[in-house]
Amino acid sequence: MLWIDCPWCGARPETEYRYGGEAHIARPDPAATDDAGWADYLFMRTNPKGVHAERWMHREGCRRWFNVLRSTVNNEVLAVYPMGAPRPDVPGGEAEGG
Amino acid sequence: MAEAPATPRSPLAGLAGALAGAQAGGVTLTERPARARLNLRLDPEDEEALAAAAAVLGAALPLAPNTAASAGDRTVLWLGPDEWLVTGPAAEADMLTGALAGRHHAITDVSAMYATLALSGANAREVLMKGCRLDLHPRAFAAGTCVQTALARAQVILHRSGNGQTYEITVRNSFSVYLATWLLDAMAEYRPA
Amino acid sequence: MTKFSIFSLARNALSHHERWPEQWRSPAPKPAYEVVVIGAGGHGLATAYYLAARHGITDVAVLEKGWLGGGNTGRNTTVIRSNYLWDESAALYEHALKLWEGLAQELNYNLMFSQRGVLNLIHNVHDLQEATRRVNANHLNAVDAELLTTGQVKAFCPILNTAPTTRYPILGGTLQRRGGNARHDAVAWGYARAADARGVDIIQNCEVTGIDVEGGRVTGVQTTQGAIAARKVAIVVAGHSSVLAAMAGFRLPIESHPLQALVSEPLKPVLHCVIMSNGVHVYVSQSDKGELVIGAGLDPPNSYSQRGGLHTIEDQMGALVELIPIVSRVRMMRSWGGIVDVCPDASPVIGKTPVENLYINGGWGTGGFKSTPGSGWVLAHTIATGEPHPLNAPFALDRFTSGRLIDEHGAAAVAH
Amino acid sequence: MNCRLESGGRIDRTQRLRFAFNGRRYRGFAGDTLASALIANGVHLTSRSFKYHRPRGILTAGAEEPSALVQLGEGARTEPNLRATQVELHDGLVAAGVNAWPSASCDLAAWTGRLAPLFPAGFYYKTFLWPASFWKAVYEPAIRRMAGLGRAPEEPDPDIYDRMNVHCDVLVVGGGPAGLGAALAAGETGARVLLVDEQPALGGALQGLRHRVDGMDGAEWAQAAAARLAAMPEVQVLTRTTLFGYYDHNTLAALERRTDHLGPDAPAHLTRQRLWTVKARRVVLATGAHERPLVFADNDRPGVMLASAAQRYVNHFAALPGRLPVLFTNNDDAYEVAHDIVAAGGKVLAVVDCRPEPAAPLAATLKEAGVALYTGAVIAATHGTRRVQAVTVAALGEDGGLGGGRWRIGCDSVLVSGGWNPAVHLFCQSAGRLTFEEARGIFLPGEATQALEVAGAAAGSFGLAACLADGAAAGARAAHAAGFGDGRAPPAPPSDAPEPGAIAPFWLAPGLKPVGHGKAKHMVDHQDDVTAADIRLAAREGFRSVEHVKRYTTVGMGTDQGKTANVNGLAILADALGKSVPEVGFTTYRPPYTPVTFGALAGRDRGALMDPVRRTAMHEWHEAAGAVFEPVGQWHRPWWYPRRGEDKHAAVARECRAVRAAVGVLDASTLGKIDIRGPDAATLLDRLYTNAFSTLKVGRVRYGLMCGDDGMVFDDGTTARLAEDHYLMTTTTGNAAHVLEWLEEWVQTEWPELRVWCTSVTEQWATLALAGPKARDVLAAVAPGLALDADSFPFMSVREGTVAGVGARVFRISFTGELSFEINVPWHHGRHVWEALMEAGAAHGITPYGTEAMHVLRAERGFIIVGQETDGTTTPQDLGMDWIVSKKKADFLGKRAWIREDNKRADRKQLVGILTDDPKVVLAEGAQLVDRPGRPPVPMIGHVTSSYMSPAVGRSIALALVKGGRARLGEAVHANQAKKFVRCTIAEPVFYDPEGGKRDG
Ligand SMILES: Cc1cc2nc3c(=O)[nH]c(=O)nc-3n(C[C@H](O)[C@H](O)[C@H](O)COP(=O)(O)OP(=O)(O)OC[C@H]3O[C@@H](n4cnc5c(N)ncnc54)[C@H](O)[C@@H]3O)c2cc1C
Ligand SMILES: NC(=O)c1ccc[n+]([C@@H]2O[C@H](COP(=O)([O-])OP(=O)(O)OC[C@H]3O[C@@H](n4cnc5c(N)ncnc54)[C@H](O)[C@@H]3O)[C@@H](O)[C@H]2O)c1
Ligand SMILES: Cc1cc2nc3c(=O)[nH]c(=O)nc-3n(C[C@H](O)[C@H](O)[C@H](O)COP(=O)(O)O)c2cc1C
Ligand SMILES: [Zn+2]
Repeated sequence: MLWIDCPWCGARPETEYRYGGEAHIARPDPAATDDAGWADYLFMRTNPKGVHAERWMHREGCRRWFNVLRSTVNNEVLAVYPMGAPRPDVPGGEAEGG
Repeated sequence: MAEAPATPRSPLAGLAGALAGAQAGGVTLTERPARARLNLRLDPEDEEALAAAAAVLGAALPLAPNTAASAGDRTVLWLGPDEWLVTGPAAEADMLTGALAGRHHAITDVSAMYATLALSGANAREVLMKGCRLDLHPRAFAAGTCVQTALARAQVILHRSGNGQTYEITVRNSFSVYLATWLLDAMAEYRPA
Repeated sequence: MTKFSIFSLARNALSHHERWPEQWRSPAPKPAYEVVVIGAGGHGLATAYYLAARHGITDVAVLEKGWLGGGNTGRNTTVIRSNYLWDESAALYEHALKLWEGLAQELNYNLMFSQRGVLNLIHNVHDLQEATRRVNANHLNAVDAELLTTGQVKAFCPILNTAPTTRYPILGGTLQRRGGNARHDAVAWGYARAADARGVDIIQNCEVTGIDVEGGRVTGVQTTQGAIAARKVAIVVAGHSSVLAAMAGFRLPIESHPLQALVSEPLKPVLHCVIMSNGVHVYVSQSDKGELVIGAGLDPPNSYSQRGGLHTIEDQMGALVELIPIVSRVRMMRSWGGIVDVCPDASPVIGKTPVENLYINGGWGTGGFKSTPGSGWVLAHTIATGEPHPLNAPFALDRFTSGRLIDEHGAAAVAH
Repeated sequence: MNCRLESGGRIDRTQRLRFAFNGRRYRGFAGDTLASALIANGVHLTSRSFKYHRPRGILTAGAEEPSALVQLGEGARTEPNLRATQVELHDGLVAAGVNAWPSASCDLAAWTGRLAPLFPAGFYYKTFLWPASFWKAVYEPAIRRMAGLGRAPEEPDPDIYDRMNVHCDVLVVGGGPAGLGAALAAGETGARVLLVDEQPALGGALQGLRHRVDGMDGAEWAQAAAARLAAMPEVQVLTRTTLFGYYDHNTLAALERRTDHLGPDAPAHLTRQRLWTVKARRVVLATGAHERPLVFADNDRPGVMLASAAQRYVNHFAALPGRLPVLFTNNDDAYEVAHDIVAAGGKVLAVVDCRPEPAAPLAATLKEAGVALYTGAVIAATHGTRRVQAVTVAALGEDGGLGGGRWRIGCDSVLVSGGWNPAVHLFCQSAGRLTFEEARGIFLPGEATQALEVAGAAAGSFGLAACLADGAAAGARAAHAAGFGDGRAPPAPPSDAPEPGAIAPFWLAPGLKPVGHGKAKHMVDHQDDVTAADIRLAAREGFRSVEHVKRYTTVGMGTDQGKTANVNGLAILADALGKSVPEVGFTTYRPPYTPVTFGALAGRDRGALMDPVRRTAMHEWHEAAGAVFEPVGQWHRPWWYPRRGEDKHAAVARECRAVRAAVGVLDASTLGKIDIRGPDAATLLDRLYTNAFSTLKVGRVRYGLMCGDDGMVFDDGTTARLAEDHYLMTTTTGNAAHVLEWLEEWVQTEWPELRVWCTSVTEQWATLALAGPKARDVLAAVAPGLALDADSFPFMSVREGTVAGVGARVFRISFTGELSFEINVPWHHGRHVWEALMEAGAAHGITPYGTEAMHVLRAERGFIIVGQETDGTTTPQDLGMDWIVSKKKADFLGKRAWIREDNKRADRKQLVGILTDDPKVVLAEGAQLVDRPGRPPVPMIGHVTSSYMSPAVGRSIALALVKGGRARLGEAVHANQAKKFVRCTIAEPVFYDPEGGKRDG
């Protein structure tokens, strides 16, 4: 069971959240995006083995979305930061592949 | 032509008998009567809106997460950074709407959306621990704490109210029979044979 | 390859089993191969085997970062069936199922392939509509399938609780009698032995750390045992697909998740088929050794940790004891996790990549064990001829660009 | 044979208990385990091993027991595979050894053992291949008959289980000297401490030892410590509780056995077992160490037992494991066992020590007491069948083989000690890394990756004084790290135990014949019958990874997970491969530490509580009216309301006719309702729906389709504009939560600039759909204040008013094609308004109708149901709903995807109607459509999504998705269902009132 700090409500168990997948995937301008670009946005994911920037939503609580940096190797949470904020630099944040 | 009934029908009406039998032993369970309720949304940075709301409610909106404020028979529960649940006298909606006119806000009447159960007694915390993953120890969950969380398989608002002897569990109507049944089941071991 | 049989067992018993040869060699890598297959799971090994056995390409190395068969092949719940919804999937999985039916003899390795029947339970009207649709499609695709009533379900598997009073009553089921289980480890070992016998080098403890690409064409790989040149390279690494793709400079429509499974203590046989319920999220069978082998849905967050949370197991056991109340006092003996590579349409990716001569086979998610022979077969064809086999052509990467997805969520649902 | 000592031990001799084992009656005392009681009765043969059905006895005294497995109890409460060493005795207990028929002493399947030469590790992969057809018919059934150990019950479990979630500052696992020290030290700081131990009493190894702590008997000291802990308000102690899983983020899980030890006296209101999930700031693992057996020829006969287990049986249970034991060891500490036996009045025939010159301080004392000492020697053979009767002791030669001497010693038990394995299971589960210590041949906890400490024997401190000190230090450190105390360890109590003595790791004793030759078995895994020869065979066959060897031989894969077998096994493997032990490494440790009951994992989520049943405000009315309920997600919705003698078909037909002819009422409360407010509400809706909502006038309602950005339809519903900045959206029942999340996700993550709030009001409003030509009359009767004529209240508009005295919102929308009002009233009044409508409509024959009739009615009009006409691969265009796709809006979710290649295909599946040639035939939903019947494979062109007998049309109707279907109206196709073909014609998907004239009444 992962325990993740909701920026508002504090530490809550994984079961209270909805996992929202990779963070920082902006929706491209549809008019200026070709099919490959659209496929990229819809489906292609970095899926790194290492630090992953991802989104979570506190579904059972305050219902806020926020971002998390988490190691997909050992599930350690390295940072929690608001939607829209840039990905923080954390030590050991190198991902294998990606 | 049909008149409106004097009292609203509780979604737990069918469990009245079972609840009546849950008034003794290490833990008791009671349904709270329905009250008027509002879901209030406003921007927590909007000082004027906060002040206007506080003026109507007689209490400042709690800004600290997981807390509640009360004034008289009115309570305001923090639900999110821009969301509160106000329980109090009816007709408040109009006053609030008036006070907040011109400010970005939303007031939604949710008076009929929930049932509230009160769990008290020496073993109340233990009963909750069977279904709630949060730390309910008084050091972490002082009197006055109010959280939205999961209890068993229902989403609830859990408020350690008053002097801390009672946990008020507010649950959406459709889940209320399930949750009350679950609680009665979890309480069984503390009830007199 | 020494032939395995009761006679060879008896003969070797006389020499105290001290003369058995290695089932496969542990060679040092050569500097170059015609084909390098990355990943010695069932799929990679089957690919190498069919390259050698069907296409005469024996200058093949299978590179494995750990021990062969130690990925998902060694940790899956071994459900085999072919009753998929869409034509493309049914064709691929049915091809695999046909291969399973003769595989033990072909490999001279007892894979304990057991066609005991796979029963998918129906719990609501929506399930029933889906099931009917799938069963009828299976018939027309010449895949065996039956739609059972609740009574027929009970007769086929008496330990199921079919009472109408349960929280999610069983309204019926679909049955594929040709479906079943196989002994997962044996599949890897059988393919490894047969591929090795045909000259394939299986190199364990050899992690690929880089993929060499020149002018858009693959030229070899970097490994923990040094550089290895290759004319063609195939990525067959299941949960690690994205990591390898990144080495070659592209991304995939794949995310890696923990998928857990568990076994009970060994019991005298009580369950004689495979039970799957997408409605309440659990599936179970009993191994030939006696453990109940139980699986469920995946843990949502991406992870390569090969572990998940107990809450997932708690939910799945709640569902299981509802379905089969007599196992309530049975005990969980071991639980574990794998890393499954999930595609958005719950169908795999098999074919070419943006890099020339670099092929990929991945994205099988929670259900690729059953396809092991078929998947190896079509990938070997693709590598040998440079063009996809008709069976895997629809599973190309470009379907994500064109939009022609093969959405098997209904058929794949929970897992397996 | 009575092997109970006259005095001593900690059993309660005042309470005699009767029990039955393998069909015979015995007596024991309160405080006994089943194993200790059997030993006291001289019973060693308990059960049979897995593969060769060899006789098996009691090897250990604890959780690590591999072989004394029993089927406990009978009937619905029987339980398979329990370790006799952990079963607490209660009066009337009944048990039998597993895997034996008819009995453990005379087991018919023992022939498998005689054929053992044919059954080496992995033999089944090499045979049963020919003839192929025999596998299914003969071989597999035969193999399956041999499978398994115990039996599952045949009846449902009468007991109940539950779950408890607890948080603490310091979790201490293990209540031995180290764990007690840790809990006391941490508890004194005021930290919240949880101490768990799997045994009935605290004290751990102290219970088996005679050492004194703080001037008291060790076990007494442990009781005193327990009393001190009990007095600390923030300390909780759970005995009979096994910490079985160490998961991520310091989340752990434990199983408490609450009533098992009470037997039939267990109070019915208590749950049998409880699953604890613990979230701990810091963890102290003080799980002790397991003694490891020595591997020698036929070391698995009943009567062979771990030395420390024997010591515990003597000291704690006052039961002698044998009258004539021989001790076999590679270390000094085991001499203490012989000493304790002698001190208790027992006898020890000999000590066999594989080391040339043991320096055990007790050696001399033992010699004086008449114990023969064989040094530089091993046990080379054991003799006897159902119990050891003799051993052959042989001198070790220079080369590691046998040297000159041979001594046959008649004996009835063999006590073995091969050193100690720290219990690192939980540490490894936590993802900590192990290191290997050559000198003692042990794996030790190395670097931790979670917030934990390891103390005592688990950390390799085998001396009592060190354990006490270690524990206190770890407890203080852990508390400090959690924010309590200064981190300094309180002084540890003094003890009289000697420092641990010397040990020489020793992995495999040579036998009289080379390992694997002859009949003798060097057993490594006592449960699964894995021998040293098997491990060597695996290595020889190319299985070099320890993980391969595990899977090929099944070493460590039994119910004990190799607690006594694994380290010996991998050392033997290392030797076979010419590698060092750490080079070979160990297999992955996984939860659970010991097996966990399924029922306990399921907890309270059983039966009706397995998942909530969601109920509407009118649920009880529906129940009283005899409704049959349809499960839709978690909701239970009235499906139809059968009257006496009616079947489903008749009831649904009647309900449909009532709506078409007069008036019906449906409980539609389960539809999702979302209140959307703010100046940008219109913008948000324009982006989410395929059509425009900014152009919707206040007071009006519009139907919308919602697509993902992949262009596929995922929800639909009507949305009303209640004010300029206020909309009320409805969603499908199943998607209500999902759609709210969808809105919130876009607002919070992609378009945070939008000023809009979305609030679920699904359960604020009960929704009653009143439909039929008489709907207006009925509503008028209860809502006199509302102007209901078509001009004042046009189709697709909303009004506020009073219905049956209750403030309501009324929507004029129609899912049936009839004149229809959807009345929203506060949930609390839903039942009242429903009854008022029933009363007001009685004159018109108002009929409650369920979801099935609703489905028929909407299908007659060709209205889709998302999830039925769509399957995640369907676009609005496929549904023939291009009319609802805005051509003006620059962008909205889904739009971009439709210009992809696949969406231009002419053969996309499109929604059409299907009419069977025979109007009485109702197709199955899910029937497949083909152009021409034939023998499979037959290409499919589509499938039936909805299909009903339509009372209004007077025939069967169906909707289907058909490749290029819109262009094929009127063409013949064939539906395949249950392997038959039914001829049909493709038609328009609207079967009734195509002009829509009826919606105004
Ligand atoms: C718990 C669980 C239950 C499942 N149940 C079923 C089921 O019932 N039925 C079913 O059909 N499917 C099931 N599956 C899915 C199935 O196991 C997989 O789809 C299938 O085994 C994949 O086989 P593979 O050969 O592609 O992958 P794997 O067996 O995972 O092999 C990939 C190999 O690649 C290696 N590798 C990775 N990176 C590198 C590198 N850089 N260099 C070298 N080697 C590398 C890995 O070590 C691994 O050995 C289940 C999966 C899990 C986890
Ligand atoms: N060479 C030797 O003679 C030798 C070797 C090892 C240990 N010892 C002695 O053993 C004692 C070791 O003390 P200690 O405190 O480290 O260990 P311990 O063995 O005394 O206590 C460990 C306790 O933890 C319990 N436990 C283990 N795993 C558990 C789990 N997963 N869940 C719940 N409970 C669990 C055990 O049942 C036991 O009660 C000392 O007295 C030491 O001298 C002696
Ligand atoms: C079908 C199947 C049956 C298994 N049966 C057993 C078993 O009887 N005993 C056991 O200890 N493990 C069993 N396992 C689990 C393995 O021990 C192991 O946990 C799994 O292969 C994953 O590897 P890992 O735990 O080493 O990561 C089984 C695994 C599978 C896939
Ligand atoms: Zn929150």
